Amino acid sequence: MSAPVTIRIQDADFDIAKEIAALTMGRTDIGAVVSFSGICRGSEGTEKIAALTLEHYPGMAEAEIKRHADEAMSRWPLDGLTVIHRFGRIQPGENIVLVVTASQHRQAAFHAAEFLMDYLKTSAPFWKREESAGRADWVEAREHDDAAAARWTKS
Amino acid sequence: MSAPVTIRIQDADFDIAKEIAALTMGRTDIGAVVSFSGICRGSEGTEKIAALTLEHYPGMAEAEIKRHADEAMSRWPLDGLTVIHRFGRIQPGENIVLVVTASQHRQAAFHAAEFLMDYLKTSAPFWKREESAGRADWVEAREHDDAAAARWTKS
Amino acid sequence: MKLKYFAWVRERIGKAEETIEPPPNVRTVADLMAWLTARDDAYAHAFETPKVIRAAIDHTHVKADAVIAGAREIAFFPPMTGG
Amino acid sequence: MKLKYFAWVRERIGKAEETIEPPPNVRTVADLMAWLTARDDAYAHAFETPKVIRAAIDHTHVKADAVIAGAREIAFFPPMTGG
Repeated sequence: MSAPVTIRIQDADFDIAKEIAALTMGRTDIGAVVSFSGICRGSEGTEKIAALTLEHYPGMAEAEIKRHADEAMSRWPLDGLTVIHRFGRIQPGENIVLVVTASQHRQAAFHAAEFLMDYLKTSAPFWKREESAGRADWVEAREHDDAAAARWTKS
Repeated sequence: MSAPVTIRIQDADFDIAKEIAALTMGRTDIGAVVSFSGICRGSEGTEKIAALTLEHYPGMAEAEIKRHADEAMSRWPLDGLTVIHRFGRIQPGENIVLVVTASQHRQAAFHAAEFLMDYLKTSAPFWKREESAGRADWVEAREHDDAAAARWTKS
Repeated sequence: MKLKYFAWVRERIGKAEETIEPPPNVRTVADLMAWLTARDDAYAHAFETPKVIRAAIDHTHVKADAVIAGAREIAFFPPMTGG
Repeated sequence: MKLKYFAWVRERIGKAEETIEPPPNVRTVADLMAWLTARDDAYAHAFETPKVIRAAIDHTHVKADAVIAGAREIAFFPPMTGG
């Protein structure tokens, strides 16, 4: 049986427990499940944030995440993975992104989730605009995130 | 405000969504939540497992997990963490252990969760007995887990 | 071929997509940016710092020296900030 | 002082805890294991490979050379397999 890979780009919120259950329910071969959820923060440094708006490139977003999901499946012994990325307007405290990985081995589950998050940050075609104090500015990419993604590059 | 640390040793199952919500509800300063759940597998190599029984050392189990939780809080900028470890008889597909970490930064949340799991495996006083084909054998510690925990030792 | 623009590239150009037929001497993604830049100030503003602009051909990230022949859809956008 | 045993150490010794008063020449955790081993076969079986036995004094992991003076509770157990 090939392991289930689920990728969804949606404006609706997601339910972490339901997504974990979807990967593990009725199975007794999975020993480790890691979930990462990214949440909209209410401030960035000293600046208050009223909301984020996430723009994405439909079609490419799914394709790009699928490429990295397939790479994760080939690099680690995974029994399933789920990636959900929201778009549209998102308020502080709301979910933005979810990655769930399931494996027999905890390190595979951890590493695959971290790998997928690092790539989502730097290569999935999404762009955040922050609303704060009446302004709306596009968030700038951070070198820090590029360095995190570069860790996974095979030399 | 000091970040909430919750440690529970219990025979009852836990609810991952409820534990994540308990860390994040009403807060807008958390950007990243990582959960790890360890699940009882139905086989170990070629051997079928009917159930696990987890014995623990009451008092020391809490103290030892607390020490590592405090160390995680001092090593990474965490906004909260929860560790729940079950004891008693656990069947394949059932939860054994949960670690949830919350932070402004995804890498802090990932690394702290991985650190805590590595230490739970090697230094929290719990012992697994596997029931299989009418036998019940104590699980042997794995060098692999010791090596994983040793990664975190400051030199 | 169809062009698509996202985030502040889209805002500066003033549209989300358009269909264009560049001349044959426009061979690469970099050529295409230069050719658009020469058309009017909106493109010039969007592409004023070419090295920060990312491009994709048919949903795959490409570098500025990628050849555009055969592309159905080319997209230009700033560095990504999802996740 | 109180002694506690867990997992197969407990099973081999045949009890989960007991209260003992070792003589003054029993100074360390290793001395205590040797002293118990000399008492009867059950302890000898539990402690037959001393280097795999882990110990804790008052809920803190200790090595075999740890001094037991002042300890309220000493526990012996196999390597841990939780998580």
